[in-house]
Amino acid sequence: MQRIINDPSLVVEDMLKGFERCHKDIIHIDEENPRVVISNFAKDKKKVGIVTGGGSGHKPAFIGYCGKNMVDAVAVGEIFSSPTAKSFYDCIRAVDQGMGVACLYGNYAGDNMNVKMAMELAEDDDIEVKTVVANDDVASAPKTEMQKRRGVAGEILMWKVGGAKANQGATLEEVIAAAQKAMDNTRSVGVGLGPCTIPANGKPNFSIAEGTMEFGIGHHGEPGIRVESLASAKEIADEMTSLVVNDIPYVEGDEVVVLISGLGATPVMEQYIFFDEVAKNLDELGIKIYKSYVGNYFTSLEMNGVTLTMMKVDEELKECMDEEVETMGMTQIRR
Amino acid sequence: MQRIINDPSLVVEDMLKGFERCHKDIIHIDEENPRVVISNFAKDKKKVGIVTGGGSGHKPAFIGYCGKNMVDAVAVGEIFSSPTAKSFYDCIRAVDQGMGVACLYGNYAGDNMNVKMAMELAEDDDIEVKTVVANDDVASAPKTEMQKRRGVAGEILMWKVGGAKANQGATLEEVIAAAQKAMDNTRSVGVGLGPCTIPANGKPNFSIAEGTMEFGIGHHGEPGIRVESLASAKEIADEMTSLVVNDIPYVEGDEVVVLISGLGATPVMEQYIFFDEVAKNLDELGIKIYKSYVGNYFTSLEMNGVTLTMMKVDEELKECMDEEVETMGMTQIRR
Amino acid sequence: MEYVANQKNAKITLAIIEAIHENAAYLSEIDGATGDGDHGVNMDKGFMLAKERIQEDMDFSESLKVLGRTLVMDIGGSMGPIYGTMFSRLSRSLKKQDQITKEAVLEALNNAIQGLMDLAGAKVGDKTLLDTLYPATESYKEALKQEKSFKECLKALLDGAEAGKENTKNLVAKIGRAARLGERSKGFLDAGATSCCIILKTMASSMCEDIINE
Amino acid sequence: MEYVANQKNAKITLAIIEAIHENAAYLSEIDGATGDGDHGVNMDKGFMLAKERIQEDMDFSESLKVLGRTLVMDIGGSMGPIYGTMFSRLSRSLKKQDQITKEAVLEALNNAIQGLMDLAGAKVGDKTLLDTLYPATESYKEALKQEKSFKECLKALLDGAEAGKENTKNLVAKIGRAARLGERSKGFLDAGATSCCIILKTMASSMCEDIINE
Ligand SMILES: Nc1ncnc2c1ncn2[C@@H]1O[C@H](COP(=O)(O)OP(=O)(O)O)[C@@H](O)[C@H]1O
Ligand SMILES: Nc1ncnc2c1ncn2[C@@H]1O[C@H](COP(=O)(O)OP(=O)(O)O)[C@@H](O)[C@H]1O
Ligand SMILES: [Mg+2]
Ligand SMILES: [Mg+2]
Ligand SMILES: [Mg+2]
Ligand SMILES: [Mg+2]
Repeated sequence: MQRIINDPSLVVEDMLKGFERCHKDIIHIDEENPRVVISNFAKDKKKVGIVTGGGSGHKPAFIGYCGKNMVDAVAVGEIFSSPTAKSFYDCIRAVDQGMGVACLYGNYAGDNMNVKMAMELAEDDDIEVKTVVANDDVASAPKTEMQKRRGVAGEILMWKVGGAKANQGATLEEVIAAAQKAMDNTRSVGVGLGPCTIPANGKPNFSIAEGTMEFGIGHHGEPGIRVESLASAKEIADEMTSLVVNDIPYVEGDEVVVLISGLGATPVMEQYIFFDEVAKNLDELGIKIYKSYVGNYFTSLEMNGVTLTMMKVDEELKECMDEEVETMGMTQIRR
Repeated sequence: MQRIINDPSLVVEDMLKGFERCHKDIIHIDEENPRVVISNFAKDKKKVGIVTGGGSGHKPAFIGYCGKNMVDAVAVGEIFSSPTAKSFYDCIRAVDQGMGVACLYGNYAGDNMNVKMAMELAEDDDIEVKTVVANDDVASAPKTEMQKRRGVAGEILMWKVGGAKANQGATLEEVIAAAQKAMDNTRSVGVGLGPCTIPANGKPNFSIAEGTMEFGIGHHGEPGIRVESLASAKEIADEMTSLVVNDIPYVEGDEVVVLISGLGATPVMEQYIFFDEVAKNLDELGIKIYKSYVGNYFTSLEMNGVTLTMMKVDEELKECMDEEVETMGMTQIRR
Repeated sequence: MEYVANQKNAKITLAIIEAIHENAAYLSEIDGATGDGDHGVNMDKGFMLAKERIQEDMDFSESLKVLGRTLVMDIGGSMGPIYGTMFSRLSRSLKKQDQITKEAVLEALNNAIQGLMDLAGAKVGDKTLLDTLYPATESYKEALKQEKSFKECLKALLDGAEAGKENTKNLVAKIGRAARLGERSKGFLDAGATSCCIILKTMASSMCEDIINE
Repeated sequence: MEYVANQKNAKITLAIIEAIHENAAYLSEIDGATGDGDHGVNMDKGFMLAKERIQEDMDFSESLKVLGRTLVMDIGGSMGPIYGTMFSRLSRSLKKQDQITKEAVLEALNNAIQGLMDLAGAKVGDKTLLDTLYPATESYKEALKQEKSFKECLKALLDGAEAGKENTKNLVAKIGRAARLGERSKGFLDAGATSCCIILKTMASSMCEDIINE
């Protein structure tokens, strides 16, 4: 295991120290709970609080989206493991200003359970918490079982929309409605070309044979739809685009935000090659790209592969996507 | 070779298409020379033009720093191979507005030759071109042979300073002086834990045995100072910090900008762990961190490893570092 | 009437904690075969943290509550809420009684099963700790129905747990990390089922030694 | 007087281009042993591009200029400016003459060497194409000093190039990608030295066939 770490069982602790030091102008760590990252902008004005959380190892997600006009507090778990109920609860308490809290997180067993328990605790404090559960990963379950689908990189768009809406002064209901609308219009799929290793574990989480790729892989290495021969960027893009496009489906005349994320070890160069092929497909389908993001936005340690995410946008979602934002993972200047 | 590409000999062409599509609000590709990327902001006002260029495979470098208040035009080479003299020349012509052009590039044989030839061509057009040649890589030659040292991630700080200065309306002499000052105060060193593969080539460029690391490696895999046993993040940080700090040297009371860059396959999580160790060392030395950057700022395809860069800053350099900037690789909102 | 005293009887819980601690490496090893090899580490972390918060003179039900709450609040992952809920449910059922009867134990076990199913969405046969807890409880229930002694009922719990755990070798993982392996998860024990077996067996043995017959 | 006509004699340059094209795979193979295996591809790309721009009835010196300029302007890397400069310098020396004498060739070779050393910073012995060009020129110069015929001088150039190239096997790379290997670069031919050898040998043979004796 060729890694730059200290004690493999303390990677999250050690990472958080460096993260706070580097981004102290954007975020800080809660004084009492070292697994709670809070935006310095969280209480700049009275608004609905935005909370998320999840396992570590997905940098910039989740803490990298904590900051101005996006997520206000993040519960930090171990590598690929849900944060504690207490951390979610502490996040909720930290950002509630009486307008309630939107907890926007991904559909994983652990997160579902821990958020549920955190909400029960918050209820005792009379804090109103509502959730949107990201389930954008088309490959993780058939459309008839949407409630089983996992959340992947589409979560970023959900946070962007929810955060912008909250910043606009919306009520909790409105924030939840917008974030839910974002999610309902978002679909993703991933492809894996190489595994990753949890440091405390020391050996690859799974294996992908040279010359093959796993189509539909999850971002902890959850099984995909099928293992295929490694194809060209064009072929991979064709397959992924058509799976994503046909699920909602997106149709001619639609406008979409496209987000390509590398999973860790895939050079950004390849992501642009891949993006160009996706864009060509969308051109042919008459689907217009409103905005696009290409880069390591939601990774899985050093996994080799990419995810493709699309969100169909209307005026409300466009307005939210255009909002200025300042976080480690995404900084955007309003034009 | 587990890669998401089409024709391996066309990766640069294919990447550029995706890059331009994704960032069309920031940059465009020259109509006549497809290897010239130009900032949409280059001629927003009359100013000194900033040009750079280099081999591909270092994303975000070099084109990722083309945009508002940073680099105005970038000459794009093949993977790890210098751009043509013509591309440098076309960049120079594209951004000259009569105030001259600062060509800020890295010290590599090919780049030196191609820039030299481009300057001769520009001379015929009566365009004044001056250069700063980045040589921040401490490990690449002893201090007595500074002119042999390579440019690595420190180039980013040179561009940031040069770009900010030009935006402030400085003359070519002033821009060059500031960029040179940035470079004179900047030192870097890299460590490699795993190799990378040039797609057209198909096999790793070099090898690093499991359990070892190459201290002082260059970002194309140029030989380092020594091969060592893979150490902890703390030990690696100690060794790298002391090499960098002692070279100028930086001393107690100095303020520095710190830039950590992953080389491609090193998870950002590890970079924060590494950064925290560097910061602890600086705390002990009484060297203050003015600003810090951690992430994949200057990569080498999917190489595993990190670079550490420091720049000592005075008021002028601080002012330049604080300037708003909008590029694919670095977007900063002015506070 | 046969019963186990609730008051000042935290030693049962402490025995469970000790058993998990001793078997931590073994549990990780089992998880290593089909998962990421950290189940022992995860469990040990939570149980050792709870140990510090439990005094021997606490009520048994109170000590279970502290263990459950620690797991829920401080452990995270899936194991935190799952085992946390299991122990919290056991605690809630038992705290009403000063004298814990064999009937009360069944009620507590059923409550725990219900809690797990509500929370985790795991079903019997998915190759999880439920595949220990459920057959163990069934076996206990059967013994109780046959009006066996408290001791014999606890023995039935222990046997049922062991049989359930061993049977996970025949199951295909439907949930959690091991689900990645699909059919290839067959032939291996489930880590959670193994830790659950250790917990139930330790609890059963420890209670056996404590049965009062008045 | 012996000479080679400059006018309408681009066929020498075209022969060089052809030789590089034919040997592209071989050159990449050599580069693969100590570098990144693309030397043949790099060279071929530039030379084939130049081929399109050269007409057979061009002057020899003009065709060299077009080749040199194409390499400089359109190829990049190190090879673009280096071979670009070499051919440009050869061209500049030769364009003065209608009749290229053996003395003029020496002057042109010396000019090329000077251009390369000024530009690239490579020294003799660094294991580069200079380690072909330099000994080849020395060998030519020696033959000329001994007042050998033009043909014999060109034969000396050819032999010197071959010997120089072969000798790169004994050198340690000091520059370029192969420098990474240090001592381990010994035992291998240098790719640039090999391509330079092909170029010089082809030029020599082609000129030999063209010598006019008046
Ligand atoms: N959703 C779930 N519901 C019930 N039990 C589960 C669930 N997911 C996993 N498990 C149990 O958790 C065990 C693994 O626990 P552990 O290794 O601590 O967590 P992780 O899988 O996150 O590394 C599995 O053996 C299985 O028994
Ligand atoms: N700085 C230099 N000066 C002169 N020749 C060089 C220099 N660097 C490399 N070479 C020559 O270039 C050859 C390799 O060329 P090529 O493979 O085309 O380029 P690259 O090394 O960029 O892949 C080497 O064999 C050597 O002869
Ligand atoms: Mg785990
Ligand atoms: Mg596990
Ligand atoms: Mg090359
Ligand atoms: Mg080469």
